[in-house]
Formats: sequence, structure tokens, C-alpha cells
Amino acid sequence: MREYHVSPVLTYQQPGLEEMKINPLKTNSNPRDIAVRILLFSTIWLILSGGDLSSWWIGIPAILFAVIVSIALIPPVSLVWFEVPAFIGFFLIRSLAGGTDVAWRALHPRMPIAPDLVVYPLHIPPGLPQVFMTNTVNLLPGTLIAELNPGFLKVHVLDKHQNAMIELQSVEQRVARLFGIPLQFDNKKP
Amino acid sequence: MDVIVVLEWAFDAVLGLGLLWLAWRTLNSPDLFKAIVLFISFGLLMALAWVRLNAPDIALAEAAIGAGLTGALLLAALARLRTTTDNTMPAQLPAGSWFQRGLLIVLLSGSAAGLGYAVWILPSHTSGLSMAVTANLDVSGARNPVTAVLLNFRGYDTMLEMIVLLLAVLGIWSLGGLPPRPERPAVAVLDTFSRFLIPVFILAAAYLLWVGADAPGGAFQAGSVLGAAGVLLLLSGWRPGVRLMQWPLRLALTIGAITFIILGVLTLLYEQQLLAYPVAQAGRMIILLESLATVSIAVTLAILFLGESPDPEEKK
Amino acid sequence: MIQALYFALALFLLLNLCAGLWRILRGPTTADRMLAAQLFGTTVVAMLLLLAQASGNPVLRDVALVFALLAAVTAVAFVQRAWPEEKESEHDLN
Amino acid sequence: MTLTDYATACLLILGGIFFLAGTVGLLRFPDVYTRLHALTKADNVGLGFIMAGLVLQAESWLAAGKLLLIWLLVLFASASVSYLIARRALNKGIRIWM
Repeated sequence: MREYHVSPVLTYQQPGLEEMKINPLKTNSNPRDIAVRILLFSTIWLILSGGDLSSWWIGIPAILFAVIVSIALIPPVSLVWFEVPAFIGFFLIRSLAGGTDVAWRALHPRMPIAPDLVVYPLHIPPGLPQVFMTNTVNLLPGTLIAELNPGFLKVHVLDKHQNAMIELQSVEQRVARLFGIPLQFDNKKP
Repeated sequence: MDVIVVLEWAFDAVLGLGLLWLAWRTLNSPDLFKAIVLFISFGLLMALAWVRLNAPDIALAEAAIGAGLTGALLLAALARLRTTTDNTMPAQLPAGSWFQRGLLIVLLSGSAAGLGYAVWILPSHTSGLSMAVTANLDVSGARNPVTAVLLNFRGYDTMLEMIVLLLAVLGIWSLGGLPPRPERPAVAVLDTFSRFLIPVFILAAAYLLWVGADAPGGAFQAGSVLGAAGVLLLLSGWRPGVRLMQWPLRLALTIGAITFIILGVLTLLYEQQLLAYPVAQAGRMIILLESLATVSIAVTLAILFLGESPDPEEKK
Repeated sequence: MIQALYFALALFLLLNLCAGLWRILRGPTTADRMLAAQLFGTTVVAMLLLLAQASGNPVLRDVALVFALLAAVTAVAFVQRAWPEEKESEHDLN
Repeated sequence: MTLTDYATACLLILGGIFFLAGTVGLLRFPDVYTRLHALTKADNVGLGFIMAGLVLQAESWLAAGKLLLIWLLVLFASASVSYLIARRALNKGIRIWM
């Protein structure tokens, strides 16, 4: 049995990684980040409860609990807020194109697909930005990420004659702008 | 207007036939994985059927337990089965003699006919006990008739259900539990997914708990949503700390049943009837019971999924 | 009139879902079967939202919310636990 | 029918077409990866259109917000799950159809 100085509530077991422990009382988070989370969860509660005032006596404890858990689980996220609307617009337009593209290929009598697996070297830092990029790319036209590594992506493309690289690059740039981080082009190629 | 009636009929007909067909294929599929996927789909359609039968309470429970957690539990059970047995296919049962088969057919069709008859002789226009429930809704402490029945009029049913859940965990533990096994390492995408979703699960569970007082929802739905959050954490590689597996876990598992029993004894002493709450306090008591029951149900479901005994070294 | 459209679309989605059943039966890989179940999840969410609007019963949106949350847990359980390690036949070439 | 109703009708029908395409893709496409394409893209756009159509009819801002919340949850879940399935399929050595 292991002895801990502060009893952890949950431990994270991953071979190869240093074991992570969660203790909601010992976390580092800035007040601005906490305020954003409280605001976000209050909005979700407002939406769920349909604006019923009597719901808040159970809502406030729930929101506080959710905030504590989220501080323990999610490190502070810093987004460039004025980039958010542009990103949403970009995402909506491109995912509509993605849906149309795949719908056209599925419904076309000859089913024009030419799948291939390509490797895309990443220029954004590991962690949330890369995961966010993966999720975005998965909803965009013709591209499906089959492996995320810190340095590169393996991407399954639906049509190898289309240049997926340009699409991926533009997503990466958007994500970098959203998170306010520079792209690193001196990365070693896989 | 006629168009709508026709469409509703068509919808119900397709739904009913689809359910029957899925039930048939689920039962007779030799591939266990296929059967599980068919069962998950059956749960999805079943929830729709409850919606069409105007029973959103049960649709919500089916969505949370039937289509959600049961699927995950069955998939995990199948994985355990694969590691403990050599072949993935279930052993073929011996076919049985003609006499045995004939007897089976007679018995099964007899009970089917009996059930059919029982449904047939039901009076077609009756409100059942719904009039009695509506008449007493004011004193129940809940505005949703289903909650009033579950927590007040037939509170002992729910009390016994809590104990059944507890017995399920005790059953697994008394068999020594399953050997602890590490999860497949969670990749960054899954890790992020579960981290971001857990707070949403918490808010949704709290919402279902609150809304249960006057609309479909309540402890079982809230508990299973919260339990699903626990399952997601387990699947992403989190394990409860060693100290947490001792008395805090046991307290969380039993708190729902304990509160029910204490309230039952108190009401027996002061009101001369099991779980007959005083009218003035009924609302508060129901909320107390439901909140603690939510915690117990959530922890029970997550622990059932984990399946490990809290002290494996004791067994050796 | 719009009411009829809600029901017509719900019926259409239900038939769509029945067509998707073929993929569950056919496979060929376990992932294909699971995919079909995922499709069912999304379709049922859409149907519940339509029925919520058609019948004016906002409770059904809560059912859809619970489905949206829990369908993902089933899929994660599949990937993390139930997907066997052995080789499978990969494509259907037809 | 009002103008809003016509807009809703158009959006709903578009949504239905995308759902149809998703199912056709699931049935016609040759391997797991291509089927994942069909599912995640076409279906989420389909749900998005149906949601947009219903938002126009929603009784309040908060009801519309709940529809949006459900859609976002489905998007997040299907993007993550499709990655998990594709990654495991690749690691298991399921070759891509080409």
C-alpha cells in the first residue's frame, strides 16, 4: 500500500507516465479562470433548468461542486476571446462543406472516393491545442485523424487528389490563433 | 390532421415491428458482441417506444440505464469473459430430445397464452390508481405523480431497490471481486474528453435530481448519469485512491439505504406507519432521500463496473 | 402542417435507422457494428428533439440530453475494453 | 404556415437528406475508416440542420440553448469517439481500403 502525505481522491494510472494524483484542495488556478468557469457552468445550469428561480438552491451547490471538480481535472485554459467568433464561423462553414462533400460522395452512383493515409507534421504544442485540432479536423471535410502523436498526425483522407495539407494547415493556424500561441516551424520532421 | 394520424400509426407500427425483430435477433445471435450491439439498439428503440406510450419517466430511465450504462457493463463483461475463457463462442447447448422440446413448446406457449389472456381481459377504460394518486398529490411533498409514488406512497419499494443494489455489490465482493487490471492507456483525446465532460455530467445529474420533484427525473436517473461519469473516469484510467476505497466508499454505498431505514424506523415510531412522512416535512424528506439515494446509486453503478474488491490482498 | 412534417421526418429517420441495422448484422469488423450503434444514438437524439417539438413536451429534450451524454460512454467502453485483439476480416468488397 | 415555418421546413428536410447520406455512406463505403467519415460528418451536419430548424420554433431562448447544448455534446462526443475508433483500428492493423 502506498502512503501519501495528502490523501489523493483519484489516482491516474498510465504505464510510462508518472502517476498523477488529484486532490481538489491542492490546485493552482487563477481567479479569472475560476470566474470564467463559474459563469460557464451557471449558463449551462440556466439552460438546463429553463430559468426556474427555485432551481438555484440545488443549482448553486451543483455549480460549485462542478467548478471544484473541473479545477482539479482541467488546467487553466487561456483562449483569445475575440478570436472565438471567427473560429466558430470558420468551423460552421467548413463542417457544412465537410458534410456536403461526404454526402455527395456517398450518394453519387459511382462513389468517387480514393482514400489514403497521410502524415502531417504538427507545429502546435502538445496538450489541449493538439487535441482541439484533432477534434476539429475530425468534423471537417475528407479528413479523419487516425493517430495523434506529439510531433505529427496520421490522417486518413477520403480523396487523395484533394490537397488535404492546405486544409490541415489552415485549421492549425486557426487553432494557434484561438489559443494565442505561436507556430513552431523548426520542428523536426517525423 | 388525418395525415398526422396516419404518420403516427406508421411510426408506431415500424417501431413495434423493429423492436420485435431486434429482440428476436438479439436472442438468437450466436456472436455475443453482435448480441450486445443489437441489445443497445433495442434499448434506444425501447426509449422511443416509451416516449410514444406517453411515459417520459420510463424513457428517461431507459435512456440512462438501458441504453447507456447497461451497454457499457455488458461490453466490459464480454471483455472479462474473453480473458477468462478460451473461446469467444458460447458452448453449444445439447439439443435435447423431442419430448423435452415438445414440453418446452407447450409450457412456453401456455404461459404466452396466459399473459395474452391477462392483457385481453383488462378493462380498457380504467384510470387504475391514478385518481387516488392525483387526489393525494398535495400531501405527498412532490408535484410529479411518479416521484410521489416512488418516494412516498410506495417508498418501501424504493427502499428495497436500494438494498438490492447494495446486495449486488456485496455479491461481487463476497466472491473476491475481479482481479484488478490496468486500463488501456487513455490517449490524449480520450483524456481531454472525459476531463471536460465530467463537470457537464455533474450538472446534468443535479438537474435531473431537481427536476424530479415536478417532472420526469429523480434519483435513479440522476444516479445513473453520475454513475456514468464515474464509469468514464474509470475507462480513462483513473482509479479511486487507496484510502477512498475504505470507509468513504462504504459510507457512499450505503448512505441511501441507511437514510431510508432510519426514516422508516422514525416514521414507524412517530406516525405508526412505515415511511409515512408528516405532511409538513414530506417535501424536504423526499429531497433528502433523493439526494442521498443519488449518491449511493451513482457509486454503486461505478463500483459494479469496476468489479474489483476493495481489499484484494485479504483474499490471498 | 409543420406538425405533419415533424412526424414525417421522425418516421423517415426511423426507417433510416432500420436500414442501418444491416450494418450491425453484416459487420464485418466489430468496429463496424459499434459504428452503426453510434449512428442510432445520433438518429434517436434527432427523433426525440422532433417528437419534443411535435408533441409540445419539452421533457423529451431531457431524454435526448441523457442519450447524448451516455452514448459516448458506451462507445468509450467499447474502444477501451471490448475490442478484441485478434485479427478480423477487414473490408466488404462488393 | 408562416415564413418561419417555411424556413424550419427547409432546414429539417436538409437535415433529413444528410442523415440519409450518412446511412447510405455507412452501408456503401468499403471499410471502417471511410464509414467513420460518413458517420461523423454527414450525421452531425444533419443533426445541426434539424436543430437549427427546431431552434426557430423554440418557445424561449433557454429552450433554444438546450438544443444547442445537445448538439455541441454530440459533436464533441462523435469527434472524440471517431478518433478513438480510427486509432485503435490502425493500431490493430486493419488496413485502409484503397
